[in-house]
Formats: sequence, structure tokens, C-alpha cells
Amino acid sequence: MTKTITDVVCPFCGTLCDDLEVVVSDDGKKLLEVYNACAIGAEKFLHSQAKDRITRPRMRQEDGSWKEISYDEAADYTARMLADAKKPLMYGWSSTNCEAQSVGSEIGEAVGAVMDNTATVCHGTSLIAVQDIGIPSCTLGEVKNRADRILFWGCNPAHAHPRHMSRYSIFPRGFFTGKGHTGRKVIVVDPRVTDTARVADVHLQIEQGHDYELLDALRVAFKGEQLPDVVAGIPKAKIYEVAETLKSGRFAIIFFGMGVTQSIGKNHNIDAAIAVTRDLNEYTKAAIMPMRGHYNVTGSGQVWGWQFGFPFAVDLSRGFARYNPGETTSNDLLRRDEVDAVFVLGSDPGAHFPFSSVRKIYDLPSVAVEPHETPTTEICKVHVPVAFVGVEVGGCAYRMDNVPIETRKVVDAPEGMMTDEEFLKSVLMRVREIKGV
Amino acid sequence: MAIRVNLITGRTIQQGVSMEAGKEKPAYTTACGIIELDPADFKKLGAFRNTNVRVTSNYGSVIVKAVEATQGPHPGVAYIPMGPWANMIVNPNTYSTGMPTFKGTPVEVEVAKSEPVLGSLELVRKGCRGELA
Amino acid sequence: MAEFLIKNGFVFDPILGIKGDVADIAIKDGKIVETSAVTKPKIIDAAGKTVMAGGVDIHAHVAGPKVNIGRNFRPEDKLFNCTPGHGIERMQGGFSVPTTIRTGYNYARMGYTTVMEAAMPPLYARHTHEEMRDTPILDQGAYPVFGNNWFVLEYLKNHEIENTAAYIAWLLRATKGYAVKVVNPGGTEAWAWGLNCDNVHDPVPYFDITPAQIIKGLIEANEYLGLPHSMHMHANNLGNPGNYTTTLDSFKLSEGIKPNSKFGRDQVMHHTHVQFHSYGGDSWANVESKAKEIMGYVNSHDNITIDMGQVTLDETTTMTADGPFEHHLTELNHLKWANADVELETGSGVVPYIYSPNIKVCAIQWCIGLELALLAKDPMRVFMTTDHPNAGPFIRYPRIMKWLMSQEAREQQIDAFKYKDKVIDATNLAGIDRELDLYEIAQMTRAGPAKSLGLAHMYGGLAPGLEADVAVFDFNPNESYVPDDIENAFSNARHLFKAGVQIISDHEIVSNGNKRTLWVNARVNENPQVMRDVKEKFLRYYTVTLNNYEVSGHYLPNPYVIEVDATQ
Amino acid sequence: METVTLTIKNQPGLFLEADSITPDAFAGKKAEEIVDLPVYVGRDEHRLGDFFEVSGRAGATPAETKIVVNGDLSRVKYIGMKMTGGEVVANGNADMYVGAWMQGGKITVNGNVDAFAGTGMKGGEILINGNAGNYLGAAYRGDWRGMAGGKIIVKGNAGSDLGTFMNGGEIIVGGDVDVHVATHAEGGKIVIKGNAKRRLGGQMVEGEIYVFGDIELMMPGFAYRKDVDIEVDGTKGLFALYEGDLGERHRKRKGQMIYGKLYQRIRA
Repeated sequence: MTKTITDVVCPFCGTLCDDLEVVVSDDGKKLLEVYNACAIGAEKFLHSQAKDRITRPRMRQEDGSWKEISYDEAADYTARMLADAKKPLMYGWSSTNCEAQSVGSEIGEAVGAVMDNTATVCHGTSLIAVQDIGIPSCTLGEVKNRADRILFWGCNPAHAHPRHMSRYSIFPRGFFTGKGHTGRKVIVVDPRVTDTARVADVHLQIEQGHDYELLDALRVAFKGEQLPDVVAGIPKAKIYEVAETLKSGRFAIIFFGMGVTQSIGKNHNIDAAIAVTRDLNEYTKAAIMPMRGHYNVTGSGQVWGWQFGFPFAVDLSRGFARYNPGETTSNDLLRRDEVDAVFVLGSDPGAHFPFSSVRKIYDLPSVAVEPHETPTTEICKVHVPVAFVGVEVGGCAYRMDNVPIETRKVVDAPEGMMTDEEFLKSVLMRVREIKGV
Repeated sequence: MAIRVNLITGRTIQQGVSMEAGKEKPAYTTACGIIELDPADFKKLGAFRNTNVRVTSNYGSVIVKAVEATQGPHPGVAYIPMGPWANMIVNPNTYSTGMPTFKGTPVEVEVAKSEPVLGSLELVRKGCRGELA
Repeated sequence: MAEFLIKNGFVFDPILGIKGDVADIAIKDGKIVETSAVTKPKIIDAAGKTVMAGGVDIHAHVAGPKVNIGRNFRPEDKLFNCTPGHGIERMQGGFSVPTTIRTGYNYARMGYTTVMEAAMPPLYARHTHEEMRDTPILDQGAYPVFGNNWFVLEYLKNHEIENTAAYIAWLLRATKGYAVKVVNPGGTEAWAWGLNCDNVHDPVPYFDITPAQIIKGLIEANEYLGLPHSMHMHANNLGNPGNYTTTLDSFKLSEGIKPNSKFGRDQVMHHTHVQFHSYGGDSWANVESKAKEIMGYVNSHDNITIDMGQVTLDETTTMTADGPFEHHLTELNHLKWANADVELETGSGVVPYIYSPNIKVCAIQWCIGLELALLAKDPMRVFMTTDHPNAGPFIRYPRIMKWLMSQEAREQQIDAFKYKDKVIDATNLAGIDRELDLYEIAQMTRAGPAKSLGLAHMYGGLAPGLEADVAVFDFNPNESYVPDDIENAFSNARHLFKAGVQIISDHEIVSNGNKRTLWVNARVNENPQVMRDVKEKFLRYYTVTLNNYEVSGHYLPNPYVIEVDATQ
Repeated sequence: METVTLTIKNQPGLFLEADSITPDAFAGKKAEEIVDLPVYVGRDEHRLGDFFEVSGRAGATPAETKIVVNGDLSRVKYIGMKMTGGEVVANGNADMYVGAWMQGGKITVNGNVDAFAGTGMKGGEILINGNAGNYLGAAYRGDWRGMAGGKIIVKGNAGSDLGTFMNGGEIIVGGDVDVHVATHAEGGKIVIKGNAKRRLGGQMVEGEIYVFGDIELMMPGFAYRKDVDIEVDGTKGLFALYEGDLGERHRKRKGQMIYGKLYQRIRA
């Protein structure tokens, strides 16, 4: 016999689809099938069942081999490492639930850590831009129900957020959008002819790294001012045309991704895109939204927001919170040798940081809390495998539009495995014992 | 024969699926240990599809398999899916924003037929130990 | 639980009718008791000090999505004011939008123990509860917003009160909400198309309903259910010159409706931050106070309560579900603007704002707020708020007390205005010599809001049986003082008790208390139509499934459920 | 004016946060008191004297106090932060936040400075005889009130984000600058004697930029108006005047739209 669990929330990307169906064995120990998920989401659920999964903490030995240790030993090592460091970096926090993030905050306060999440290499620059200019935005349902102009700028949902287009942006039929995609004009700005660009009405194949210029040109076009003949590889006639298309919509939405946050200009690219959105509100209704990557990177920013006041790169080392990307951000800290220990949870900097930063982690005392075997676990001194959030334990997560959804547990974790939250609580307890508070 | 192209990185669905299936597995290398080149650039490089190449920037060097771009044409632009291979060579300059310049790194691509594409764990491990060529 | 006897303080309590007489207050098992009921109490010496019930804030934006936007998008609001934890206190930060932790502690320091979050977007209820959970000490509840909700618009178009009521009951349960909040009825839905509803008869695009129908219908539905609080109103046309007529039109919609509530309130409409709704003139050049007209109406209609929305002359962060207003504001001051429209339900905007004493309009706004309170005939119906953080941060309440209690303090401020003469001409304040006493302050900050909330059986007074929420301030009303003494004393309670737990001892925070989250569980007759409508809307228009919508209990670790039986 | 001389004797394991190295913190103190001022490495508090030899004495007020700091200061942050008067001379490279939120007095750095020098500066003067890092004379994150007054002179090059949200004051760069200059500026004056890259005056409302060398790429929102003969920081010459950012909002004064101005020197 099997059971089907409905309304399951997918813990892969910021789309946070909550309509998955998962079939599990009657005893709730085996996950058998996944429905409604994209290929990546399905893989995430199924991988939890891998036979070769690491289920116990392990410590790297002098000779390079791993030695299995207990969770208690792992918690003790972690607590000592954090308590001994003058300025530890506690990084990640995106592939986990808000409950674990909250415990992490308490540890960070106790040890004076710098808390940084994966936004630092993802939408951190968007957050900087929002601090400079704000962000007119909306929930994804507003897009589904109202939007008739959809602009994807430097993002490729066909690959990175596979169900985004069908659930929210291009294809769904909503209250005021009964014609679905035929009632919408889709514009893609990307230096490649991406699979998303292929379903668009208009593709502006921008010269890579010239987003700021093209966004500025759109603003000039809105105001009817003169443009140079070509901006960012796009002829001015096309720019005027796209400006008109956007202005003539009833509800325009701009989705943007790493193409702008990681290209030269970074926060300024987003700043200009938000300025375009602000401008459009003079003529019609417009909103803009970052395509957040990890399923709960948004939640990490929210939790730190209400606890410390900053969404990422929070430096607690002096006993109070400080924030300045460029100084308190992981890659700057590592590059400049500003931290003396690294704790990673819910992320894989070993795979996703520039190698010059990865190497710095390797040279420092380090712990990785991570269900998978990854380049990060490969270079850390201690690897603590944990249950998969959203599969083997529930908890709160925030979608890319900041909507909080409670993820579900669908199957038991392998016998004896801890969750992120449980492990962090034991670390917190040890930290308090060591510090005598 | 080496060519110069502008390197960008990012997600692909294969990168996502293989990452969730396990970065220690060969499928991850197949998905991310590649560089997508435009046919025009292949021509300039004078190489067949699926040839191993060395990609070098001011910041490092890595061996990946050159494949034909699936989301082109984009002559002059090359694509390595996000992951440790791309990160050996991207521009780490954050311009004091925290964000490395993952997209828009000028790189040189040259044929390196006999050199192997390392798996992700080995690549990072060897890199950290200074064991890479 | 520990017993306490707070001895020999000057007690100000509208519930007991004590106006500064020396009296003892006894605490046992979390409640106020007769002094004879305690056996071995810990004695708190309050001789020469003021003793009041814990403060009750009926309207503040302290938790939830737009508050957190305000925090996260204003690092400059925290520059150089983040402080380390010490003792049991955790790290804190932020001026106009403090972290949840600072929020709890700063309210406690002012002797406040109950704070209502004024606008909860239902889809974001989980977020609001997560923040309230992380706000120490305070009892809290949150008001879900209804005035632009598609269900409500569709039901009230046909005046379907029973269906509206059934939906309200369902949503209060799903979101663990406390009351029916209405913000710019219809206007925020219009804003989803970049439009607005400027007055109560301006129809909502597509939905073919007017704000007047929404307002009246929601009052009626609220009374159909007999909820503890009345409908809680932020009218159309906020912040615009000449808007007082819209405010009066909105007030009038409550006429003829009788309160139906077992919770002791007398009003059917609470109108919030009335300062922002009391403007005459037709442009910013000739804007003037209409507080007299507004208070003329309020004073003569006892089925209305209001709160001030007092401008404090600070740099602050405005935030409201009134999306079109925030867009209007950013067009005026060109500062950063966040907007967050919420599918089928509501919207919101956030913009920083500087209320400068050198700007005429800001000074006029400051006068109007004070006029409202000083023209109040019944302080049990006019409450002190700053609409935190919209007109200023809540930490200024003691400063507002100073202004209300001292004409000298008001004159000092008026003298400091750059356009003093123009401000005096446009307002009534300079001609008002009333000085409120602490008894009236206790009415405006304790007994009044508690009664309006339907919580007079728990909060707002020092009568035996009430929650033991008691504050002791270093203020001797019988000795001479300068106005600033008021501000200093009431900013920094000497002692505070929350539900019988000592929170502050000699100005030190010694406990995080046992905070509770209040919500209202209204039971109604089964209503298959509404349940069918709910299912359909989730299936077709929402982007979360119905089964993932309801806030589950663990988000409220210490809930306090108020049961209402509206089955009939 | 009295002089206090600091000479670094121990390099910090990580970075030293020395916001106490200001005439304001030193004023009225003798060397033996100054050594006790707090500095921080990570979460640990130390004494200034743990890292520096201190000699001399401070004046009675900040304005009467001069501080000379010797040695490699490339791991020392916050030198001269929030100072209101007096003088600081750093003989060596300094790290981040030199003269941040400075209100008065003068800082001279005989070396390079890292990012965020002159953040939110209100007054006074910063002279950097080497190169400056990113965000020189810029606003703190989220603040629309960037540099409001005072003067920053850099003899060498400056990094990216020069003068972001600048509202007043003057920045003169002797060498080249990286991307993004005077973004969101609403006032102030920036002179670049070397070459510029891209994104000068993006989203600029008001203010002036002068470039003596090349501009790699002009913003599309800047339009050529006319050639003008002007004198800039002692150099007379013919400059091409561009106005922008045309995509941005602008104020009107006396019926006239006020734009940001970008002058590029025309080579003879």
C-alpha cells in the first residue's frame, strides 16, 4: 500500500511550487513517486532516497580520509570552532527553513559571527539596489491575474525556474487574463537566444554587460528624448518600440535574474531596472521582481530583517549588527582574510564561489552542514549531513515574492539523522556552555 | 590555435538536475564541466564538438569539454554552467558590492585534447592543495 | 506565581476611578487582586511614583511584510544605532522601524504591554505571526485587511452580509487574525491598475461597488458576528488637502448601526490616524486644520472611536496598505518607494519621510493631531497613536504626553517652527489652553483602547480580575516639574509587570515575559456557498493552494483565543 | 596645535577597527591615556597601545590636535572617522572608511586607501597621495544623502562608484576612475584628470562632472549641448558640455530644466 500526499511544497527554487503530489510507502519511510514537479524538483525529492547517502557526521583526518563521528562530537567541534574564532563567517542559510535560520541567528549573536546568505552571490546586489531606490512589486498572483506585459531581463526561467512560466508569468489564465499567453506580450532581454527567449514575442539580444545603458535608454525613450543610433547593440527604433509596448500595457512586470545582478554594474543594473518600473507607473501599472534562486534565500533575508534589520551580510562581531556589502560580504571577507573560521549551512560555496574564495575556506577551520556530498563538504574539516528540509522535515520558507509557505515533511529521514534545527540547537547549547552564559 | 571569447555563467536545467542528484556523480561533470561555444567560434578554434579545451582567464585556468551552444547563436560569447569549473576562471572582483563578476570574463580557449575534465570534488580538492597544472 | 504588592503609588486608573490618589495594587497568579488576597507578596515601593495599567496600543505597524520591507530597505535607519545585547536582552537596532526585539523592549520601557499590529495582509499572515513571535513581552494581535478583498467586494456588491460575515469568520481563523481592518476601501484594488478611489462614492474599477457600500457592509458584517473590536477604518483620500469631507462621509456610514458585542464596546467604527484625514483647503499651499469639524462630529456620536496619528517631527518610514497614497508620496518627496500588491486581497507601499519643523505642512500636521486629542470631550474614545511609524516612531508617545499635558511645551514647539505665523493661522492649536491630566492620559492610552478593542475584561485598568499589567513611573504629579520631566519619566518605566511577571525592575529589563498572541475564533452557521467560493478562488486565482493557506498553530506558541458564537 | 604620533608595532591577526584614531577621541588626552582608547579585532576589544607606540600629546580640542600615524596601516579601518576638526596624517596605505562621515579638519594619506573613504562626508578635506578604492565620497547603503560638503583630492586613481548620491562638495581625481561616477548625484562637483570608463552620471539629477581624458562609453541619457571655454581646477580649456541623465527626473528653476552636467575636455 502507498499514500499520496498532496499540496507538497517544492524545496528547490524560489518559485516554491506548492502543488506537488508525492507518493510514499505506507510506513512513511520510502518516497516512491513525485508528480507535478519540474525535473529538478523531482530529482531533489528522489535523491533523498539515494542508497549511498551519507547519514553520519564525519571529520577529515590528517591523511585526508574521513572518520565517522557522532552528532555530539560534531556539535562540540562546531561550537568550539565558533567560540575560539575572533570573527567567524556563518554562511549559507538558504536551503533551510526559517526555524533553523532563527537558531542560527542566536548562535551568530553568541559568537559574534558575520551572517551571510546566498544572496551574496545571487540577488545581494538587488537588495542593495532596493535600499537605494525601493521596489514596486507584487505577489505572483497579481502577475497571473493581471499582467499583460512580461519582461524577463537577464533571467532564463525555462532553465532556472522551470514552472515559473506556466504557473505565474506567461501561460496561466487568471481573473483579468482569461486568454492566457495570447493576451500577453513577452519580452526577453538576454545576450543569448535562451529557451525563454524562444517563447518571447520580442528578444533583445543585448551586448553582454550593457544592461545599465539599455535600461537608461528605455527611460530616455519613455520621456520621448533622443537616443544614440544604437545602444547595447540594439537599434534605437527597437528601443522606442519596446518602450511603447511597455507603456501601452495595463500591467507590466519585469522579472530579472543573474544576468543583471552578476554583470558589471550589478546593483546599478537593478537600480536602473527599478527606475524603469517607477517610470512606467506614471503611465500604467508596473511591478518588478527578482527571480530568487534558492527556495528560502528570501526567508533568510526576512528573518534577519526582523531580528537584525538587514537582509544579508550582517556583521555581528562587535556585539551589534552592522552592514555594508563590499566589506561584510562573504567573498570580500574571504578575499581580504577578514575571518578566521567558516561555518556553512544550506549552501555550497565550494561549487559556487570563485575559486580564490574557495581556497581561503580550505585554509580555515570549517564545518559544513549539508545533506549532500559537495565540493564544500570536500574541503571542510567536518561534514554534518542532515535531513532534507521540505522532504524529511517541514518548516517555513519564503517564495520569491516574499510569500511565506510552510513546507511539508513527506518521508522520514534515515534513522538517527538530525535536522538543521536540531543540530543548530545542540551547537547553541554547547556555545552557551563554553561561554558560560 | 586559441580564441578569445566573453565568458558568462549561469543555470541550466541539466546543471540543476545533476546538482540535486549529487555533485560527486559523473552526470554533474557532464552537465557543468563544459563550455558552450557558438558554431562560429568552433570554426575559429578549429576544433570538433566535444573536444576537451583549456579555458584561461586572468584569474585561473580549467579543462572543460567544448560543446555546441544550445541557446544560440551567440558568437563571441561562451557559456559555462555555474559550478566549480566556471568558478576556476571567473572574475572575482566584487567592486565592493559582495558580488563577484560571474558574468563577462574575457577568456582564452585552446584545444587540450589529452587533458582530462576533472570531477567537481577532485577539481576543488586538487585546486585547494595546489595540485592543478 | 510570585505575588507582588505595589505600595503607596499615585494611582491613575479610569476603571477604578482613581485620579492620582495613593493606593496599593496587588498581583497574584497573573491577575490584579484585592490587596487582602496576597499573603507574602514581594513589596514594590511606589511612594512618590505614578502607577498605571500597562499601555494598550490600538494601532501600530510593528510586524509583517511591509514593516520588514521598511527595515530591510533602510540600512540608514540603523546606522550607528544598533546596540549589543546585555543581560537577557538580545541585540537591537533601528530607529523608525526597529527590529522586533527592540520593538518589544521599547514598548515595555514606556510601560506598554499590549500592541495591535494594524494591518496584516492575509496571504502574509504567517510572516506577521513569525515577527510577533519574535517580539518579546507584548501581548499582540493583528488585523487582517478586508477593504479590497475580492470576496468582500463581490459579496457586498449585492449587500450579502451573511456571506461576508461567514468569509470574515473563515479568514480570521485561517490567518489567526483579531479584527476587521479596512484600508482605503476599493482604492487599493483600483491601485492594482494604477488608479484610486478618491471618495466614498468613487466606484471600484471592474467590481462595480463603491467604498461606501464596502464600509457600511463591513460594519454590518462585523456586528452580525459580534466581534470583540469594531470595524477598524482607514478611510479613502488619506493625506490630501480637503479630505475631511471624505472622513465625515465615512463616519456617517456608521449612523444608525448599533453595536452588537458581548465584549463591552460601544462603537461600531474605530477610525484610525484621524490626523491624516482632517485637512481642509484644496492644495498644499492653503491646507488647514479641520480638527474642529472632525471632533464636532466625533464628540456628538458615541458609536465612533478614533486614534490620533500624531506627527512627531522625526525622520520616519511611512508604510500602509494604502498603495496609491505611498505612490503619491514618493512623487512628492522622490525618496525610495516600495510597493507590494497582494493577489485578491490588498496592497501596500513604503516610503521614508522627514517631518521637518521647517516645513509648513509638517507643522500643521503636528498641530492637527494634538487638536484632535485636546478637543476630545470623551478621552475614552480618542486614543494616542502615531500610527507608528507613519507619523513618527512609537517611542515618542511620552513626548506626545508632554505636549498634551503642557501648553508651555506646545508653545515651545510652535515657536520653533520656521513658518510659525502661517501655521498658527492654519490651525486652532495656539488657541487651545487645555492641559490633559494623567487620568485622561490613562483613558487615552489604557482604558479607552482596551474598551474599544473589546478587551476591557483583560486590559486597560487595575481592577481586581484584570491581567496584572502594571507600570510604575518615576513621576510625582504632586511635585513641580518641567515638561521634559514627563517625557523622561514615561520613556523609562521604573517597574513593569506583564500578566504578573516582573518585566522591568529598577529600569532594567529582567524578563522576556510570556507573550501571547490574541486571535478571534468566530463560529458561524455552515455556509456552503462561501466555502465553495473559497475553493474556487484558490483553484483559479490564488498562487498558493487552499491547503497551504491557513496559518498552523505552531506559529503562535502562546495563543489566546477569543471565542465568538455567531451561529444562529 | 599639539601632535600625537602613532607608530604601528603589531599587525592585527585580522583587521583592526580603530574608530578611535580621530582628533575628537584624542583631544584633551595625554599619550598614556590615548593608549587606553579601545580598538577592536573581530569581537575582541583591545587597547590602542596594544598595536601602536604612542607619543606626544593631544591639544585641548579636536581642532588643536594633529595625529600622525606611521607604518603599514593597510589592515586598519576607520582612521579619522566622524572627525570634526584637527588633522590626521597617515604615512602608509590605509584600509577602509578613511574619513567616513567626516565633518571637519584634514586627513592626509601618504599612500593608498581602500573602499568607502569619505562615506557620507559633510565637511573637511581628505588628501590621498596614492590611489583610492571604490565608493570614494559615496553615500552609506540606502542613504540618499551622500557627500554633502568638503573636498577630497586623490593624486592617483579612484575605483568604482565615485561620488554615488553626491549632494555637495568636491572630489578631484588626478588619475583614472573605474565605472559608475556620480550615480544618483543631486549636486557637487567631480573632476577626473585622467580617463574614465563607463557610466558617468547615470541617474544623475544635478551636479557637475569634468573629465580631462577619454570616456570609454557615454551614457545614452547624456546629450551633447555645446562647447564651452572654462577653467577647471586651474586648467583652462575647451570642453564639450553634455547634459543628462535625460531619463531621470529633474527640477525646474525659473522655468528652466536643470540637468546634470558632464564636461569633457576637447584635445587640441
